[in-house]
Amino acid sequence: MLEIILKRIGMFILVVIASTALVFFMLHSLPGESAEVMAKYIFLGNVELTPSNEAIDIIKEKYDLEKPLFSQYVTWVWNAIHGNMGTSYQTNSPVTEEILIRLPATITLAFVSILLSLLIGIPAGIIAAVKQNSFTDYFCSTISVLGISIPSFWLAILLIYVFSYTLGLTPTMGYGDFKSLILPAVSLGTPASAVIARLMRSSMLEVMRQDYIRTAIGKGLSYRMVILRHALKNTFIPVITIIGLEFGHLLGGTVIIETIFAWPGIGRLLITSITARDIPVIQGCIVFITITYLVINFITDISYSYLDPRIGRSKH
Amino acid sequence: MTLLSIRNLKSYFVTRDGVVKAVNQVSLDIFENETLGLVGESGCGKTVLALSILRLLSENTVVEGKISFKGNDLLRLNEEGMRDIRGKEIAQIFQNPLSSLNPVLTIGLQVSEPFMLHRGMKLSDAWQSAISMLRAAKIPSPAERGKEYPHQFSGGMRQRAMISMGLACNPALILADEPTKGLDVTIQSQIIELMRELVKDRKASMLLITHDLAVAAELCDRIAVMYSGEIVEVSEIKDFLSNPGHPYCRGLLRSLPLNGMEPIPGNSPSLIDVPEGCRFHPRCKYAMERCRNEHPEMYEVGNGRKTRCFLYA
Amino acid sequence: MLEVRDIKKTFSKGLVHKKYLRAVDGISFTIGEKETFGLVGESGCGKTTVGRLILRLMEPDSGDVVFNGTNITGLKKQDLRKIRPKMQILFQDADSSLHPRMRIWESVAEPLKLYDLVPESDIRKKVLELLEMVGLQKEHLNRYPHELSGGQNQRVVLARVLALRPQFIVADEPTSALDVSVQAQILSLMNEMQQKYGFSCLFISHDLGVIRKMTSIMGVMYLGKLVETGRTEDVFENPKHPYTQALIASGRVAGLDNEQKASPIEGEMPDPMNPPSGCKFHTRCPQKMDLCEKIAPELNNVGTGKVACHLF
Amino acid sequence: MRFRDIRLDDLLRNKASFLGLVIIGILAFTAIAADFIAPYDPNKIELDEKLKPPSSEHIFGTDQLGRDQLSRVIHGTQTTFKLSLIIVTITASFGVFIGITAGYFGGFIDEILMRLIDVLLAFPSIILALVIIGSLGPGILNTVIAISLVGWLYYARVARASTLSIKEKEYIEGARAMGCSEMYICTHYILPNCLPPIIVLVTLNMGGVILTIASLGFLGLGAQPPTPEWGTMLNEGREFLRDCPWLSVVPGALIMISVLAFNFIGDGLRDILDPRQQVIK
Amino acid sequence: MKKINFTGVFVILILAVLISCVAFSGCTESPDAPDTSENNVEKGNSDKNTQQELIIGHPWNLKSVDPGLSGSNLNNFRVSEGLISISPDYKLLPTIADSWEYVENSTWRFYLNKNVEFHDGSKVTANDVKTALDRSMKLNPELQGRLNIKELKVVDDSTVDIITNTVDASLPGKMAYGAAGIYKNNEGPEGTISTPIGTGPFKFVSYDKATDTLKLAKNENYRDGAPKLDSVVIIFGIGEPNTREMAVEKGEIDFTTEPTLGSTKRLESDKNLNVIIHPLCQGYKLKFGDVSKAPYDDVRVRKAIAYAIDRQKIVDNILLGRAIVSNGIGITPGIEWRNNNLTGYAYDVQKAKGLLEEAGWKDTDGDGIVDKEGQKFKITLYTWPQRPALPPLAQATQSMLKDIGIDSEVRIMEWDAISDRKNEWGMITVAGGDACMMIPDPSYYIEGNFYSEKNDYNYRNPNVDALIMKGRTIFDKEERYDAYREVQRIVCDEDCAQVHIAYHYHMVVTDKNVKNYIPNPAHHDYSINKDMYIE
Repeated sequence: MLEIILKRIGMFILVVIASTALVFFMLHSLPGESAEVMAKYIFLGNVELTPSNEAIDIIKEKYDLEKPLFSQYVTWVWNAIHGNMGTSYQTNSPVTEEILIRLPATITLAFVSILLSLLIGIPAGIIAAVKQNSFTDYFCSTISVLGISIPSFWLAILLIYVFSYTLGLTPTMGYGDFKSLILPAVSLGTPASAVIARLMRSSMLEVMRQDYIRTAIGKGLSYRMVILRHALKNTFIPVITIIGLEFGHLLGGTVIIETIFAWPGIGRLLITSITARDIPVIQGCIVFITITYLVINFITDISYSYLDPRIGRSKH
Repeated sequence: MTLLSIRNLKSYFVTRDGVVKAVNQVSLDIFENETLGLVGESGCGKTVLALSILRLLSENTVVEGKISFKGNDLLRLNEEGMRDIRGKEIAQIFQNPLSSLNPVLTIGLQVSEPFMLHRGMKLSDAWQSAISMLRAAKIPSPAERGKEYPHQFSGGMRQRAMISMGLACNPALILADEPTKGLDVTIQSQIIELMRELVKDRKASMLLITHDLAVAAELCDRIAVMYSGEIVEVSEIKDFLSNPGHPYCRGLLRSLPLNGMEPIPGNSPSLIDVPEGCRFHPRCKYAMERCRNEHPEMYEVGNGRKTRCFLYA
Repeated sequence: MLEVRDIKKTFSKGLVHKKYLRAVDGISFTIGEKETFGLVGESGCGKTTVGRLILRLMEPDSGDVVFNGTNITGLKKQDLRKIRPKMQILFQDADSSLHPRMRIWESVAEPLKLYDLVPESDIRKKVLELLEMVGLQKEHLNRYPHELSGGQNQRVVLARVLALRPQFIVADEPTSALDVSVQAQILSLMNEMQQKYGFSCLFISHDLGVIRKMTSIMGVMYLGKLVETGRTEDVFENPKHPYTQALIASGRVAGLDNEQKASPIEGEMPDPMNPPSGCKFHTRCPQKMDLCEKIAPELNNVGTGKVACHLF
Repeated sequence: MRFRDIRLDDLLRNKASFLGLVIIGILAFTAIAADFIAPYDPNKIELDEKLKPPSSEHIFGTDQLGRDQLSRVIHGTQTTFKLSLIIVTITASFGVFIGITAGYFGGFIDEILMRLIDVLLAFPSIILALVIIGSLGPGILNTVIAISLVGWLYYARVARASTLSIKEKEYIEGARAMGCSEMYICTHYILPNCLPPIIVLVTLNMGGVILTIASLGFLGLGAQPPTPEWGTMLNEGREFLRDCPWLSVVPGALIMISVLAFNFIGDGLRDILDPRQQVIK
Repeated sequence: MKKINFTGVFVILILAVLISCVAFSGCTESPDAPDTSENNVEKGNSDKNTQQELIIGHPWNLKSVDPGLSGSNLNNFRVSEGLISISPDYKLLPTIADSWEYVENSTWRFYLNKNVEFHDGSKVTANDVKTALDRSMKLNPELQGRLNIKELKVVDDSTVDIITNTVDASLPGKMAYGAAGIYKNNEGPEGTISTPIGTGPFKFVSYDKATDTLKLAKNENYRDGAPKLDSVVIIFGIGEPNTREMAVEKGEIDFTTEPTLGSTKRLESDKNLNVIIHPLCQGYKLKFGDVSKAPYDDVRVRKAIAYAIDRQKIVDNILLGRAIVSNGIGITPGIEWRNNNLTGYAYDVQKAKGLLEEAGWKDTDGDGIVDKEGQKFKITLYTWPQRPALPPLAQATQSMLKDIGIDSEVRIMEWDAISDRKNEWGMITVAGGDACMMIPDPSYYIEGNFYSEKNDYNYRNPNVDALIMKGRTIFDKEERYDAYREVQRIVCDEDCAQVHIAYHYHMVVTDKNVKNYIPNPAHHDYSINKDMYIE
């Protein structure tokens, strides 16, 4: 277990360094002078105006923008190691606070979406596999291919149109109660549940043609017991990785979905920060996403060693 | 006493290349307290025959005929009745124990399952029985090893576990499908020894499927030879070894390295496109005109021996 | 013709906690002109690795392989390439020994093209000639390997190998995946070809019957070491090493005499990652002595052959 | 597993992939012949004709600048197909090259490359694409760059995995024993044999790429107006979602249908390569 | 095969999802998050509706409640006020200051209204004014430049002197700037203000950063009488116009602005809504990249482009009733200092072609594109995506320029990326949101767009510069305005420095029960007022 943790932490540091460096240098290569853009957002609140030179100079001085990029980045890393992620250019408050304040919204959305996708995807995949080539199978499979083919933003728009606008069942936007969570979670969870259902089905079919399933039937187990006791655990092994990956995709999806539903989470923060070039916040969001990745991977690894006794003893 | 009697069994399945007639009009008896060897080259339909008995074939396989076991026709039994027979009355020992054991369950649990199912034991009791079963299969320190997973076992140990799982409920009939395949010679002889001990001691019958005549010679009382989906010869093992009847059996024995390694010309026909007449005639040096057109029956040769060849007609 | 001197190969596994596996632990033997040397042993004893090391498909850690007076262990890539066609290999699984997307004639033509052995226009003719020689017909030319049976594929591989006119062939369990009747076909074909082309051969197998039939001298391997070598008939008639005895005892089954024999040796091969001290066979040896646990025996001349056992 | 070849008739036999092939066939034809079959110039602005609902004159109606929606959709097919083909070609060839190199030669470079790929795959690709486009500016070329920068990872992974398994095959050793150079083995032995899973991935990836192009277009970061592109059209039509739903429904449905078709084909191909046997019951 | 009741399992699982969703959303619901659904219930049930609460959906983010950083927002939502404010008819309104006068030496003197109180009950003193403005200018150096203030001096408790850097006739107008609000300096230890205290009719109650929601309550003690609304909730950051629009239609919010372009008619016909469309001091225009270089150094080319634009068609079909045709430069009709006698450029393709030909641009190779000295007239139209009308506007411009033989390509990119491309040959920016009145004074717009030192497209005209200097330094209003009107004539009719297309009309959608909203064109983009109420 210790080895897994160390490996994960190593991975985490690598991801953080790679992605923040990438973002840092890319954002600084944006057209237009960073200081000018920042001055617009900080002092003018309107991109279409031009800030004065004094304002730009003040920004440059305040945020050390005259220094070489590399040393700026090193400074950022140094501060981040000491728990100081910097302050947001836009709001002047600490990045950590900016992110923590929006964390519950995103976590709620992501958690409910993944839960939804698991609770729909897993049974749907199992049923489709168990009743292979039946109507149920075709139905589930078709729905899940549809699910991965539908653009989530389009789905979101259609859902709002149908459920909020036409039927008036759910609010069109906002954050707070359960009702407002439904549509964003469904738009975000649909592709994920489709992916999980498909993988679950093929994994189940794969498992069901293994020799040990024949052994189990040969022992006299009922079909249901074969599935529950012998097949399910094996089926989950390949699905676990996908669930981890899907969570990452889901976080990416929040960017669009949060904007459409005016959901006050990290995704929306990231989008506004990218346009405002609020680099400390962008970096913070990326560190946050990486931490989430770390946690998810850790959970994945633990589930692996729980499900598959072969892992942990031997490599791969 | 006949324990299991197979009459006119046919197992066909459809693939994208055509209909595979894996088992064609096979009739076979297994007597109580005997080991019957079923030998033949790979792809001749031996495994399908065994799977047909326990109805373990996939749904797209057509199985026809009659398999009576203790008065029941297994092919007409309902699913529940079948479950009572599987593992309790008729057990299987498969080849390739690594893939035949569930990788995520402990050996002990997998061996306990038949006890829980057919003896109605609780897990703790079943576990104890499983451990003693493993001990009987000569697995060292079975109490500890029972908690291990298949990948922690060596090939020979896995096969021992498979055997103890198969024999758990003292079945009347064991279907052993190539139990020594893929094992080293020294381990092979250990396993053969073990099976002889366990099976004979329990007075169970066994259908031993193998492509290795030596293994059959070692374990069997009688032998049935399959060629291209058909039984071509059934005989006592001693008679068979000393004086095989069917030209194919003669060729088979002669092609053994120590018997001169004299090859049978040609290849086994595919099960999709079987030759007219006697299926062996294209490779047979005794082939007559009749063999090309007519399909031979099983002819009694004497001493309980039957051969599917016009030479004995 | 071919001399193998004390070759060793160790595999390592794992990055942090390195584990070492001594697959081949100092093996020496020689093979004469047109001679077939049999190498027998259980799976995991390193016999396949020996074959690969001789052909330098793997780089040995130490030791030499001298082929026709050239020490090929130190050869550079270009020089090795000149020797390559002279030394060829037959694999256990014929189906996967052929490029699955190449038609049969392409596979056989490949070595001819690679070394420009035959003018471009004659290639097809030459291919057909080779295929007919190994018992295949014109109709097989345009097939793919998966459309042929295992025996037929092994014939194709043989044709492909023979196209290069090798002087030495490593046959790595060439028939263990085949049925007995087909095995007999392939083995007699090999004998026939050896007569015709006069190559020498390292024949690797776990099947004692085949070894006895195919080889004139043989070696028995156990956990990376040779425990006994000698003329094949002598070894079979009078096995000296307890392991050889056990092997032959188990293998006598193949002699089809249906009489009860002494019970087989106990135990299994130890984990090669963690081999026993001293004589590696001592864990299973019915004639084990205290000495065996401490000191590994050397391969000494005993009678006509050599044995590595403290009993001698 | 025995080697299996992808055969067209197998694909046609599968109902779903047959449907997929038909759809892609129609769309590909539309893309190629866009200039001939589009009834109007897709960029011809007729402000007086704006926002006309579907009629016999304009089957899918007109957009806010009075352009014929059908013609735009037809030309959008061309844009989308062209872009995704370019992206897939770039990513597949680069990814396969990297994957085979890493897999075949192994060692330190392999380790580094695979860790790098793990790292990049860990990160939500749409966010990376956003940051990349954010810094390069929106546009078709930058869409291609942003998607390609992330897209090759999957190919490299799959190619490496198949290379690793192919590398163990005896015919590779046979080729080496025969004296084939490493380069020859990579191009003549490894490459053709790791193609089947790559082909499946290409088909499935086509769908994914179409979706990403559309997402970027929807965010206003992809192809820029007046270029007809489905995602961009959807973005433009969003302003008129409820009054002129055909502006968002038609491109959205087309995105879905084409992704669906590619998925159908991909699934069919995968089934052929790895035919699922019937479950034992 | 034995049938398994998977359907049952499925139903149970779905139930489990729902239950856990409810449970989870329950735990994350923060106590002070606005409960929109509850509000719906209240509004649906009018008997219960004793509380007057207005819920506003706002497109942008608030970012901060520190009045030093987001003064305009607090000003628009009437929490803070400036010394002066702007009336809906563009007049300066005495607010915290009763009156003001120019003293001498760049010094303006402001006399404060003695009745103005902060929300905490304390009187506003000259010291408070100085502190607040000094703090705002320190936090936002841009503001200092914009206000042109050198120093503030407290004369007595209710008199403040403001000394400008240069003689500045426009300073009173600048004091109406949203960021120049007056507030109580109750800085926390970190130098930020978390509970702003202003003087306006609404008091700050709370700001929930997580949901970007600001809550205000009425100021019972407001000097002109308490507002009718009890509370105002502003939900910031609803960037999607569709979302805002549907939210107001479904009654989730009472008030929002700028719904989608296509929605005007439908919203107007919705009986549950009030739609108010009013002019805003903003407009759409084409801006040449560099008028000192070819091809735009020739005024005939600039005029040709101006004639080529069919403004009426654009207003009718693209801006969809949210604009009116511009016949001059960007100063919105109705503003005092506007020159109402400009000739402008009526749509005339023939004239445009003629002008191009005069300038030497002819189609010599018959491909429909004019050329001169071997160079084709091929340009790029840049615009940005944030304003939904701009991309179609650019495309329409493209098609209209095509009619006079100018080939153009539309590129949509971030504003900053566009400003990097100023030097590109023949670039034109299709601009929107061009504000003519951030402060109620002509100097803001005229100087920024046409003064040599300040404009960014190399427009140089000494006469214009002289007139602008005149406007800065004389204090007679009519005389000033005349100078600025002359500038307008020169830049529009003579020089055609920019091509103005249309004036922007702003749209506010409210629930039909929201009454008394008075649009204020000078505000960006709207402001609430104290007399609003819910019926």
